[in-house]
Amino acid sequence: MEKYVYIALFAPLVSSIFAALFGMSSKKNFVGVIASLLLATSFMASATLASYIAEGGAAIHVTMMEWIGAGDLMIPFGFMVDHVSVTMMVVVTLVSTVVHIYSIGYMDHDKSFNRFFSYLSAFVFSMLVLVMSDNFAGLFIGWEGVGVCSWLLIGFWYHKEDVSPEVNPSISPSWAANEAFIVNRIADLAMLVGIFVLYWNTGSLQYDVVFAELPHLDTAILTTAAIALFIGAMGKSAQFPLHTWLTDAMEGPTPVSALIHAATMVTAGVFLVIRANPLYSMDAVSDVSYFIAALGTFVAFFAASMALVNRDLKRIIAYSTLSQLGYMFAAAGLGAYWIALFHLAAHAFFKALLFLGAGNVMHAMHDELDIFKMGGLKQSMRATYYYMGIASIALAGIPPFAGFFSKDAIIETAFNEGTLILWIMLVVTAGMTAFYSFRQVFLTFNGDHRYKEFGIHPHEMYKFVLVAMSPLALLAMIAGFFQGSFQEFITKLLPNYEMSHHTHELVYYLGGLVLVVAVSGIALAWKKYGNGLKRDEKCENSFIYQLLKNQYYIPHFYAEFISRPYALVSEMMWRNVDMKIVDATVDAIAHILYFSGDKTRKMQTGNLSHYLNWMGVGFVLLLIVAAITTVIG
Amino acid sequence: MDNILSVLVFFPAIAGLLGFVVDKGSARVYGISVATVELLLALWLWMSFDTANAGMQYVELIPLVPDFGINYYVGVDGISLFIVVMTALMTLLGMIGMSIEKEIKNMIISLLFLEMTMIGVFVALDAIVFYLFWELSLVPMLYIIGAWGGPLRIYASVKFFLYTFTGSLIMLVGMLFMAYLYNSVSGVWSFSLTDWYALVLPENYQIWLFLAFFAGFAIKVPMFPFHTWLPYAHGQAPTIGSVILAAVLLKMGTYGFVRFSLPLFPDASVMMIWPISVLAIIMVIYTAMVAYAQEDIKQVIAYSSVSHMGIIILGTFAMNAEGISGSIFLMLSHGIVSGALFMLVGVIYDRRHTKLMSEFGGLAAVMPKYAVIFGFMLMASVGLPLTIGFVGEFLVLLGFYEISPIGAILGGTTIIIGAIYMLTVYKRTFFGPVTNEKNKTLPDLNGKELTALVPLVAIVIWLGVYPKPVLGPIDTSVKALISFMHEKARSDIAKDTITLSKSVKEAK
Amino acid sequence: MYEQIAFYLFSALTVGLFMVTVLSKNILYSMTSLAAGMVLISGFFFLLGADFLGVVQLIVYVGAVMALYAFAMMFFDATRDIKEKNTSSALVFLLGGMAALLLVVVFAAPIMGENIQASYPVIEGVGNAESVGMVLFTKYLVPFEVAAVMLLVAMIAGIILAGKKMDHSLTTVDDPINVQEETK
Amino acid sequence: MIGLSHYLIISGILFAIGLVGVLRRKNLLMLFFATEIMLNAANVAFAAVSNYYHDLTGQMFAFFIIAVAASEVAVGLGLLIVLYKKFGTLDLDDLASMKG
Repeated sequence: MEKYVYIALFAPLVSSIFAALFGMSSKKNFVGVIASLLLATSFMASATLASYIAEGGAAIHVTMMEWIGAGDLMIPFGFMVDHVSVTMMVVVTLVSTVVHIYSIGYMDHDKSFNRFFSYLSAFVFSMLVLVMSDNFAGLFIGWEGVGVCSWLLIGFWYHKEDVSPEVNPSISPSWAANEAFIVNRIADLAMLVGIFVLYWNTGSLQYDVVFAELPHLDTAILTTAAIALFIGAMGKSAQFPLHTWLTDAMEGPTPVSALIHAATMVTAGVFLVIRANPLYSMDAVSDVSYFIAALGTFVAFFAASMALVNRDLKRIIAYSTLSQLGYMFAAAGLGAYWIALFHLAAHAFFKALLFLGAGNVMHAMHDELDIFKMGGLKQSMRATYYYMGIASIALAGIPPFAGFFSKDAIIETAFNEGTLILWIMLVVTAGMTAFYSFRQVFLTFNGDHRYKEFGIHPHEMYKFVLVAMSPLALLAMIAGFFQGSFQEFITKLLPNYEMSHHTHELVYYLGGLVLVVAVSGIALAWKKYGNGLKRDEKCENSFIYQLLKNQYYIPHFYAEFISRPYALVSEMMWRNVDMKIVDATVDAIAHILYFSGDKTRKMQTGNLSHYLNWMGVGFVLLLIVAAITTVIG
Repeated sequence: MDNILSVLVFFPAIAGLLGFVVDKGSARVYGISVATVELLLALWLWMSFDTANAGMQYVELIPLVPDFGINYYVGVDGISLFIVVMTALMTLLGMIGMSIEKEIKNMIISLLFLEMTMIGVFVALDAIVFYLFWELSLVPMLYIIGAWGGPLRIYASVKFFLYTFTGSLIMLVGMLFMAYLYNSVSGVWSFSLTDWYALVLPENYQIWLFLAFFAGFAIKVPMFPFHTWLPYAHGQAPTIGSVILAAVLLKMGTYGFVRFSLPLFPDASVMMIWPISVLAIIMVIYTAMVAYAQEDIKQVIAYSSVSHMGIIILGTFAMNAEGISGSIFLMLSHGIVSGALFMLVGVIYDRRHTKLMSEFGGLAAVMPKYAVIFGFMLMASVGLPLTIGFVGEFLVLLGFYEISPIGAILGGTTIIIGAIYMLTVYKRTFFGPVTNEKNKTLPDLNGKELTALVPLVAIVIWLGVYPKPVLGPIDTSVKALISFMHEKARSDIAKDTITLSKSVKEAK
Repeated sequence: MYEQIAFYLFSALTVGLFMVTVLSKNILYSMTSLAAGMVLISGFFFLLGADFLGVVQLIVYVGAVMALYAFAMMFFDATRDIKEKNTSSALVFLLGGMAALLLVVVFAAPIMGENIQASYPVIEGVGNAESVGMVLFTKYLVPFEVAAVMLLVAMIAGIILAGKKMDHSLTTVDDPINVQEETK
Repeated sequence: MIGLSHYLIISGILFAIGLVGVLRRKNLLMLFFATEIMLNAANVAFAAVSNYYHDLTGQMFAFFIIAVAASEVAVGLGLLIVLYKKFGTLDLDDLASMKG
């Protein structure tokens, strides 16, 4: 089985290097094809491993070689395939294979076609390292690796100019890329701290050693580690207050948004919490776990609220991603790790599908993203319409599609734990989710053909692209039915989470309630937008609408109170402190010497008599010293 | 080849002397061949180095002034071995990538002499020999900055010389006092480091001597607030000067801390952890912010050097094997990465004769190879895992966490603010549309530049993925150093801080 | 009693004579008083039991050195009064006075090393000239020889500088080679 | 009773007189005279110390000082003659040529 581990892991790397060889030459179709084939190979290997594990095979550990060894620290390149990582592997490789094939079509006209595949495959490799590593350092390699690939891919169209935030909230792809990288780095620091805490208290970074040591540790240490690791997770999973980069990351090509900023990378935070479940499920850190759940719920609601009014197709989906990540954290924080993982997988499928659909729309609309300028696209783009419809139904949580099962389980969990406030918020958010998903679908595909005034002639995507998307659509529809078997599979490793008897009795009422809320959300969306866009000036000018539209003024706040002061302080540090204080002090010392020399130069009159006079002065001074010492001594 | 070290030290100097008779046109080829031979010798040294042995190897001892115990005494251990190899490597690559045409012969000769002094510093085991090479290294660098530099070159070179010279004079006083103390205890004069190591000093003497050595090392490193000579020196130096300065000369300071301050004054080092780490943290954060404010790409990299040197200092004073090994590894990685970055800046300077970021923009489209290599070095500079920059930074912060979690977090902000200024430079230089007409026709890297840069990229990745061949010997020597310091420390607090092996604390 | 009278007499006279030397405008007066002062200084030496030194003082200083000065003066216009701009004499006398005062303070202070060991003690019962000779030609032989060489060098230097081509100044000629040829 | 201090003090006073001469006079010849006075003052001190500590070293020093003084006069006067021939004066105010 080990060879499958290596195949699954290194096929994307080979793909990346292969594509990189052609990185600077013009578009070559075979690069995309070979990359996709290699990714498919990786998926096959992952699937093989998954079936092996599902059949009861033992978790596979491989250690390639030593990486860092210093002092007592020993970090190997070790990989582990167990129930959790194999699930992630399958999800990641599946979605990325689809995205690779999709990109052959989507990036068709881009002159940096080969480069794109190189980055994309490198991302998949990093992501696999992240999920397969058997130690925290390896996780961190993947963690940073996906960060860099994300930076490269968000900034893929680096040649675009910076514009003011009023024109484009992301300013420019390169700006958004830097923002994403830097914000992630803030969280990464916390993650490093978490790693340090664990190392100095357990003596290792291997998961098994660390987790075995946990029960012997202080509450304070556990809490520190849990908080630090969670802050790390917050950055990657774009949780409040480190969330702004995710929507700006939509500047990247749409396949990137589908793969990185919906299906895989942003779920790394959730994965980390699930991976570290022995830590987070301890009683000592129950407060931290509850905080995770509360923050997740808040983000779910908060992001959904911003999605309600946004006009940008991709940003709406990005907010919904954020919101769904909140759901996952809520589940993980409440201890329902397997439900979080299940929602992660299901979400990956339908959200990737949604993004790829959005990519088709963008392709058709010549990169226009404003849904107010679309409408009635279903005639020209029937397949895409169906795909996005399926994905939206799944997202809204309408049975029997995947989202219903996974999301409903989370909401039930919140009820089961007796955290009523969280439960209410999650239910309300479910309604909002349904509303904004269908608002977007209706505005895009139904109603009047608003795009005509911009002279756009939409056309459907290539056939092979649409075919490639079908597995995702299928999974978005049916994944929910595997809930039971998935639970059985995954709880061999993760702690099981069962609803209490009381909840079990109420399950139909609870599910029904959520369903009613979701359906009414859809109905509201239909009523408002089903027959084309009717703009409501009064509503759009209201404070709430403006607040949501401006993302609660948080990017503005960051720009004004963090970025600008940082730049100003840096400037001041340089011009005033470094030049005028530190360096000036050094120069002042030199100047004192110089000036004293310059002044005393006048003593050199050339007249021996004057020199003798000075000598006399010196002689007397020395005598004074001598006299003082003799008298005192 | 028992006297390989003497060959390593004096071969470049002798070759440099012979260089005076070499024809001007072939001076460059001559220099490159000498540097290649030197590198091969250094690699041979590495290959035949006994990695399991933590002590000094290839020791040579020739009495110079026997009455005062001054000997020509050299040797290498795991700590100095790789710095020697890196010195040879960077000199060679710097020469290959060099674009200077003016007075090329003199430049080559200066570089070869500089190489002698640099290698001499790292292999010297006698304080006087160390001091000699230490000071001699200033002279060729003074010439390089003063003769081939920018418009302010005289000011910059004089400042560089006088500033570092002042510090090293104080260090010399410390050395003489140390020898005096040794004489008063043992009755014989000796400047040999290995003799000094055996001398256990009272703590008040340790503090004063530590401060005297600190003056020399801190200015060389350069530590905040003694750093202001560096931006001038880098700003005015020709590319090759900056490369050598950043890659090797700065390392002499941090190497001095490891070779002298820690083992000679373990108690004082432990006592000084706080003041020094505060300075180092200020240095990390402050200079990173200053770097962000710069308009000149080279100045950004110069300030970033200072910031990274702060991390190295933190690691040195972490007093555990992880931290010190990390800091030595970081010395190597910083040497490679900052050297490469300075070479890269030199590339566009050669083409446009300006280093201002505002003059550039969108270079990624015009010079893709250049952008890729710059990108690699940028990522190594911000400490991305699987590049050379991460290993050292990670170990240093990990090690320092044991001394002070808060300090490690503050020092760790380097991964954030380092990313901020580096990415800003990259964005402003390489991204966006090509706005300046003059940039539209810039040629991409030529063969000469690629020859110099590609090996560095390879090393950056190789040592990032598999640092063991380097980290292993370093770690062996560092562990020996730590246990030596632990034995030697007098006070309990120092013994407690200098930890042999206690990664696993008692389970509470 | 004798000694006291002699000491105070010599002191008063030397101080007076040297004052004349220093303050006089006429070189001739200066030199004469200097020579007289030197003689009295040798008186101090005799008082202090350093007979040999006193004799040397008389021979070398009063005899040789003063004769040399006398000869040298013949080159200069010695009979005329010297015109000097003696500015800031207040400073000069302040410095001189302070120096004297401080020297007195320093010397009047109790000498620290009361238990100084004499390295070449005066041998009782042996004459001063004999003991000086013994020390000079044993312990100080090398310095003595060096001093002799020094005197020789000084003599040659004096001859070269002042003698021979008295009508050519060696420092003003542009071409020393021609001067050499001329001297041949 | 005349003690060591008496001699030292008179030597100090004589030295100061010599110093005044050195500081005050501008004529080089006078400077030479003043220097001789200072040398003699030192000799007196040496002889006195030698006498009071019963140690011949002081006399030796005085002896060598006399030797040095003799050489100095020989060379110095030669230089003075050269100088006088060149500039026609021995006044320091007229000889200042090394103004910095």
